[in-house]
Amino acid sequence: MKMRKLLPLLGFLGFGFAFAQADLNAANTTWLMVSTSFVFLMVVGLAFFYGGLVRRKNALNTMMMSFIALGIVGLTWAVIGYSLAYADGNQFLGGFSYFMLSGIGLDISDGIPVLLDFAFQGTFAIITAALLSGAIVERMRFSAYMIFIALWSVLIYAPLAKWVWGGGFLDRLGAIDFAGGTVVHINAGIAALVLALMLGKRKDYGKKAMLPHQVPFALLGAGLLWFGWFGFNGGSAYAADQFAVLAMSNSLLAPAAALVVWAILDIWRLGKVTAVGLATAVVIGLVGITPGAGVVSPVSSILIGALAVLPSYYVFIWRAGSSLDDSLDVFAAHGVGGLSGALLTGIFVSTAWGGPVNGSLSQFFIQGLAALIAIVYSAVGTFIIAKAVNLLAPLRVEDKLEAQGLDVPLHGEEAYSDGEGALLIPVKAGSSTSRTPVTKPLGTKA
Amino acid sequence: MKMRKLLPLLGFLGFGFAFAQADLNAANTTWLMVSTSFVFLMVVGLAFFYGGLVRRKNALNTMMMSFIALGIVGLTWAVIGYSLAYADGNQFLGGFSYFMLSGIGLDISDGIPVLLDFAFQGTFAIITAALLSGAIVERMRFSAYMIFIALWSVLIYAPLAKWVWGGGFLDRLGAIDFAGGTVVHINAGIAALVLALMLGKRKDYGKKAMLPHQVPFALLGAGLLWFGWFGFNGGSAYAADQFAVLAMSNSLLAPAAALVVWAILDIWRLGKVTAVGLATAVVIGLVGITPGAGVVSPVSSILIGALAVLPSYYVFIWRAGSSLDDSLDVFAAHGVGGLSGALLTGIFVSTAWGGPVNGSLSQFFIQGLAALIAIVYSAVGTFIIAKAVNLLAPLRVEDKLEAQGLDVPLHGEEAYSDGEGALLIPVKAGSSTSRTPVTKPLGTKA
Amino acid sequence: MKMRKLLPLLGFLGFGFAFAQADLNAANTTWLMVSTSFVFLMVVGLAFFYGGLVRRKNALNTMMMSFIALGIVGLTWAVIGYSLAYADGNQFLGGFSYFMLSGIGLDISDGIPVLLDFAFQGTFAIITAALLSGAIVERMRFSAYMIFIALWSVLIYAPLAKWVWGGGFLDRLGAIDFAGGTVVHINAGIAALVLALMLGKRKDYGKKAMLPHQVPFALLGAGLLWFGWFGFNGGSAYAADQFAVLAMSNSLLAPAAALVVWAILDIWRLGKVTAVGLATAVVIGLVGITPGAGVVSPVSSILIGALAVLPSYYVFIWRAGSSLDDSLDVFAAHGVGGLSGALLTGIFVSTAWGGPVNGSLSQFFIQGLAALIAIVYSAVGTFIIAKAVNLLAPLRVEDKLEAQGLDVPLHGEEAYSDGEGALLIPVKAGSSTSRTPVTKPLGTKA
Amino acid sequence: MKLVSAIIRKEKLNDVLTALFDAEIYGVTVSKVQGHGGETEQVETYRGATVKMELSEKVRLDIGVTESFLERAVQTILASARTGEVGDGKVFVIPLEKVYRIRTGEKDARAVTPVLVGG
Amino acid sequence: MKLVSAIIRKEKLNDVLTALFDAEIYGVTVSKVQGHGGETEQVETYRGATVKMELSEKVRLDIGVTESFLERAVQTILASARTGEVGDGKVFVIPLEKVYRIRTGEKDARAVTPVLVGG
Amino acid sequence: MKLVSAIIRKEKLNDVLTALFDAEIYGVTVSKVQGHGGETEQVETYRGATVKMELSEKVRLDIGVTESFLERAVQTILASARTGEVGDGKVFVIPLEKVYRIRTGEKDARAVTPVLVGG
Ligand SMILES: Nc1ncnc2c1ncn2[C@@H]1O[C@H](COP(=O)(O)OP(=O)(O)O)[C@@H](O)[C@H]1O
Ligand SMILES: Nc1ncnc2c1ncn2[C@@H]1O[C@H](COP(=O)(O)OP(=O)(O)O)[C@@H](O)[C@H]1O
Ligand SMILES: Nc1ncnc2c1ncn2[C@@H]1O[C@H](COP(=O)(O)OP(=O)(O)O)[C@@H](O)[C@H]1O
Repeated sequence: MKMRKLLPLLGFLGFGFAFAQADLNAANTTWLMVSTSFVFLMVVGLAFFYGGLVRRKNALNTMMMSFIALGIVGLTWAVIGYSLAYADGNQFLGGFSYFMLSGIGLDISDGIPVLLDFAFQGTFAIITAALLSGAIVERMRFSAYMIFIALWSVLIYAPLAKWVWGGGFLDRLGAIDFAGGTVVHINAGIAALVLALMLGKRKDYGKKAMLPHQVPFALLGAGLLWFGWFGFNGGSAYAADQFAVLAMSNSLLAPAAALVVWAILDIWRLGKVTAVGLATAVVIGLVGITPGAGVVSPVSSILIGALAVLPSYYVFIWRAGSSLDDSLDVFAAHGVGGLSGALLTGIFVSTAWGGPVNGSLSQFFIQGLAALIAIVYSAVGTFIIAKAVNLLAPLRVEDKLEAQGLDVPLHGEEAYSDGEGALLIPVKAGSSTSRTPVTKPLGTKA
Repeated sequence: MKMRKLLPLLGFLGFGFAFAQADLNAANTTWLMVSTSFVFLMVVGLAFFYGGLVRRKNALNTMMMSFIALGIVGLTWAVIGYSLAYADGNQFLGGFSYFMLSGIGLDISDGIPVLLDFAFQGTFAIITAALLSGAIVERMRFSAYMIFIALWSVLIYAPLAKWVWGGGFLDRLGAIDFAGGTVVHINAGIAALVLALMLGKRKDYGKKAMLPHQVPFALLGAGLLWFGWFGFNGGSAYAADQFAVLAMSNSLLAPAAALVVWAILDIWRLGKVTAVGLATAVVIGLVGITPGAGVVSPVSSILIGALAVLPSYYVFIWRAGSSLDDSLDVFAAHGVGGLSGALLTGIFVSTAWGGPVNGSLSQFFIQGLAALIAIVYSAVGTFIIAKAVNLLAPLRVEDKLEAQGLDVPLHGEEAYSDGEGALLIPVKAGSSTSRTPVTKPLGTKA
Repeated sequence: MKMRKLLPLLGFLGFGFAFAQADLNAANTTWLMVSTSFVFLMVVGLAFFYGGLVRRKNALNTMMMSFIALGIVGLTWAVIGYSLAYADGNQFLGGFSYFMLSGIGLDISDGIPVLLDFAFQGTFAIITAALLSGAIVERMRFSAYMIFIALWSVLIYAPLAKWVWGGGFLDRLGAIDFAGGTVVHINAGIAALVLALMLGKRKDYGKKAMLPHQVPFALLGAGLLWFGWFGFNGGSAYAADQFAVLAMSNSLLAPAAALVVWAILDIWRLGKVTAVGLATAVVIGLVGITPGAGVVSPVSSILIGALAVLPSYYVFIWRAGSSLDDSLDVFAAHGVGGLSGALLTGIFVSTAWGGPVNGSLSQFFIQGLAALIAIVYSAVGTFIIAKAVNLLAPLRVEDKLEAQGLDVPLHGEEAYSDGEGALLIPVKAGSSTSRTPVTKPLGTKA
Repeated sequence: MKLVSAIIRKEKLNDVLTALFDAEIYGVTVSKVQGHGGETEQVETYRGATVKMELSEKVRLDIGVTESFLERAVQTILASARTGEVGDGKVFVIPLEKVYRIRTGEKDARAVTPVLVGG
Repeated sequence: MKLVSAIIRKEKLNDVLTALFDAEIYGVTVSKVQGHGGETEQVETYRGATVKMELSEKVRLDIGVTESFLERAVQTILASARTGEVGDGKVFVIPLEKVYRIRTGEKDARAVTPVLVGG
Repeated sequence: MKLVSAIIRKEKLNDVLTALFDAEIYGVTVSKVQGHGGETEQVETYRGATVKMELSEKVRLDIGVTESFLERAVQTILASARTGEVGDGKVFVIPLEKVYRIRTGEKDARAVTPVLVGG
């Protein structure tokens, strides 16, 4: 790792410097590398947030839905997603010039290596896909999920990113989405809703209590999400400047306000503050501030955090009593929270805090219009993709597996294990193991 | 998130730049944003450190005490705490000019946005409040705790921050507290002691074994605390310079030494190294190096880490056999460790390593005097606030709830759940649920 | 923490600035401080990766092996390791001029404080030692382990670091090891193999099923390792430039490819994707890209991630059926993966992406030769050290303790505890407790 | 007095409990157990090692009943715990010599009649 | 020989064990169970869904005793496990046909007399 | 019919299960328990507090058998669970009045003969 320091010694003096264009801004680059890492960590956080809230028998399956998104969407983003979102093209879709990362070298744009833009944006694509898994846990077939997010990240996420951030038509409309309220949260929330409706509810839904098996994991997840969100919102300033600081600081205040408001609502309604509630409040506060993070004042961010909780809170309660099994409430948290945030941004955006305009009724409507377009596109697109995937691999597992829990039948593992009563089946070293190990009559010595 | 790049396109060209005063130091700003995020993560780490050490039936209650501090102290800091600590005022208290963040825009001071100073300092206020919860777990009423930390963060923490860091009289006295040994650790440790005495011991204390329910969580917490502490100490240099590096590197060495010394003491006393012991040693090493992190040599930091363990180690043993139920030993770790660190800083501080003076007996006494003042203020103030809160809401839960564990009665949740034998009570969709759900005679169909 | 801001006030105006040599690069320093913190966090991640994969009765022992490395190797690195690796000396060993950190002040070298180089490199030494613990879990005596890693980090790790990075003979040979494929991974993998062979297999190995007790911990560990690896590889550029970005972005892509390839192999072989498999794939992808992270193109990194999985995958399967109890497959993941990565780097390295040469057969052989030398040195050295340690303290615990699990007998603690049936033994306050508490006849009141 | 000890499927616990309550049997003690019978066992794989899970999760119910309630208890369980697939479990009937209610020291029949609270 | 099987409150386990040891009853097997009786059950809430916990945590003690120790064992448990509030639990006395000590193969009375180690 | 209820060492479970299967006894229910007998108990230490673990982890096997299988079941367990050190556990034989197979409602002997699947 000290190699670079020794380049001169090794005789290729000056080589490294040949690349170092004058315009690289090292501080901004550092901040964006950090932010990319932070957003990455949100995916791990999400795995625990979701994984802790499901039942023990589905814990691994749920966590793996986030982890596998790192692999699948990481690759689809490299192959084509980034190109569709950010390569030159028209107002509706980027071009193919970045296909397979071609044309992306070590060049700098606006002080930052383009490759870093690719990586930073890639983590957004990944987490958006992972977010929607919350709606379909405990019953979606893992293979169908893998195919679905591969397609969805290319066909739904990338175009929306183009429209809003890549100089597309929603951008030109004047819609403000600082860090992804529409592209990430409304989008994921709506897709989650559509998927939940298409898959139908879990067999036990509304009949049995399905309690979170490890609430501490949900708290860990919420903590890592909040931490990572400093990069999500702060990094979206694309510079280590006041706006990054504003976005970061607002990402501290909005969820703080959301926490307190949720606690008050909980006390008022139940007489007690719940832990799952607090974890949820954090997420809603962060979702709410996302679209306006770098363009509203700190006091506005407190208000946004506080106000965004209200509609979501009641959607949560309504949902739990309804027949809509959006299992981990992706719609209530990200869809509704994202919409609240988008609209409130239209009101609170301020030029004194770096916003392109001041809040106004017309901006409010522009925000709403952009959200609406995203909602329609996301809903219709998700529906079509899910229908298509269903032809390849049924979206839903058989009822028997659902009752048994997905970890053992789909992944051959248990999240927590004692090993008691598990017998080792010897595999001859070097031999290729058979796909379906023979089950021997009990009592027969292996 | 690419919006900022597109600002020119949108016709408000140059707008962003209008804000970017020449004096913003992007690298320092990056480092401080990172540090703020790191200190934030310490709160999550603390939730797990404490949560893992309590009994299973109180795991959520304990973790929530850290999480809710993010909300409550986050807000009190924005409303008035930061103003009392850092707005112009006299030697004893800041002014009200930053009340509700008024007057804080996007301006830069010393190369860093003031808002970032607010956020960074805010994370310190939050973790200090959360720290003291370790003394009163498993028996303090959650609502009383919430009110307590709101008041305490404003009335105790903010003035102390003013005195030591805000140009207050302890600062002028010449006391050195690089990153918060006195303001954070001694303060939290003493407040914890007072609260533990006021609340009294748990009913089972000294009678039953109360074992940590998840030691791995305590290790995770210690790991995250250590990680975050690089920002806590490193960020306190307020620049990405040699002193930040010194503080950070010392924060690696001191706990390393503490770990090894603790392991040796454990082997000598018990013949075995304990995991909870190692987690504790990490914290003490970090507490010990905090006041001197950026002003002592690396070798001194090793000595400080090693020496700070000794008094704390014996206070731990004494405490466990005493009738003082400072349940998670906040006093031994933070109070005693903080005092050791403050005094040792007086000895090891060196101008060759950026210190304002060289270590001396007189500096030792100045350190002691400042600590003493902090101790008295913290003790008396904590006592008065706790008495006052007790009038509003009794500090302690009823014995029956304590025996049952606080998670279910206070929060309506269990940390770990199988859902076996839990029956769902259907809630009519849309209806507002009653505060006290009716318990139906068993066997009656719902 | 605001002290530095106030220095002028306190009358030592300009003092701080005296240190700030003109050549400190604040952005690079920030990035390296962040990277150091990230690599630190990998150790915590490793504790959970390994800890989750062992049986419940050995969870703490396994985790402590990583934590104690932070203490022990942290100190050996400060005392002598860094000096042997990086102080002036000959081609084979550094000198003693940095012994006990002497001669290291606040000076800057290549824009970065030397102390930061010390800290960054220190985290590498720590994690390398911790990595090898995976081979000997559930049976190695903790005290022997502590002595072993102290010696090993000085006698094996430091010289290898010298050879490859410190201007030593492997460096001059032209071997490329951007971030530690040979020094860290091959080295740890081979040492693990030797130790596993020397200790022999666990009594239950090949007889009973030994299932991972907490797969979510393994996923958390893999997530933290991946996150930290951005600093491991990105920081190894020693600057916040395009090469850091390249290394970081490649560290996102290679494991993404590894994840997908592993999932495909799993589906093909077992019909199901496993969670432990995914966690393992992440590690292999990262190990594979490590030696070439900053010198190969993003597309090459995808290929490296994909290809590196193949040999490791089959070594895993072979190993599980063999009598080699490298319990957590350190050899398959780090040894084989590291070798694959080193060789593939020889093929894919490209001057267009900052590499010193372009990939060629001769570079391939240079890589292989360097790896071979490292393998021989690591193997022989590990063997000798382990033999020596064995004289002092037997490497292996007694069979009875192994059956019981190491947590209780070696550490006096359980990872998870209910406290049911645990009786408190009162310790007279202040008294020094006896080393071996007297076991009283049952039924006798204490 | 008899002790009815039933091994049932985990996922049937809710149904069985509801059925018992409907049959006015309120006192019951539940424990998590693992069973081995004629069920196909699961196969799991961990990085190359293949493992056969001989035991599958079950739940045991223990119900102390008077002779007059015995048949009702057994039949309720048999009916509500059945799925028809191998692995449904067993019901054991064990003689009881004495039953005490700890709270009052009451014996036998009086010891198993529950007192409803909050109803 | 009898098997005394007692369901008690979790928080009473410590007291009961101590009382048993004082009564010179050293051999005992403990298991975690969940009970349903006349206790008020808990209500929990998870994001809108309200849930009634029908079962509360209990502990079961199983003690194999000779006839001569039976009364002592039962009375000790009854005395030490009582709080007086609903939910204290039950004691069942089950006939035992045979008891073996695995270590030695000894039977019945000889099988349940503990051998003290380390005393 | 008898219920053979054996408390054994946790680490012996695998051996005992294998031995039972070899003896053609396939139906068995296993539960995790904690035992107190004559074993030396563990001492643990948490930051100054020293704690004596009175209970050590054991496993209980419950096997419903017909009279003709009783001796075989008991002897198999006695043989395979023995280590010879204090703490090996006990075997209790409890009379059973009735056994039902939930799936079919079959009784007694017919209820405990396992049906092999996938063999
Ligand atoms: N002889 C037995 N003694 C104790 N428990 C048994 C016995 N046979 C079966 N069981 C329990 O009943 C469960 C189901 O029994 P099994 O024979 O597989 O199904 P079925 O009764 O439907 O034929 C097993 O998992 C085990 O817990
Ligand atoms: N008939 C029964 N059979 C088995 N266990 C019972 C029975 N009745 C009660 N229990 C157990 O005893 C516990 C307390 O019993 P309960 O009737 O609620 O209290 P009390 O005995 O004080 O009236 C229950 O939680 C359950 O575990
Ligand atoms: N009288 C008893 N009743 C119920 N269980 C017992 C009894 N005595 C011992 N046990 C169980 O058997 C285990 C081992 O018994 P112990 O007496 O220590 O060993 P040994 O049988 O080898 O002398 C204990 O841990 C406990 O679980």
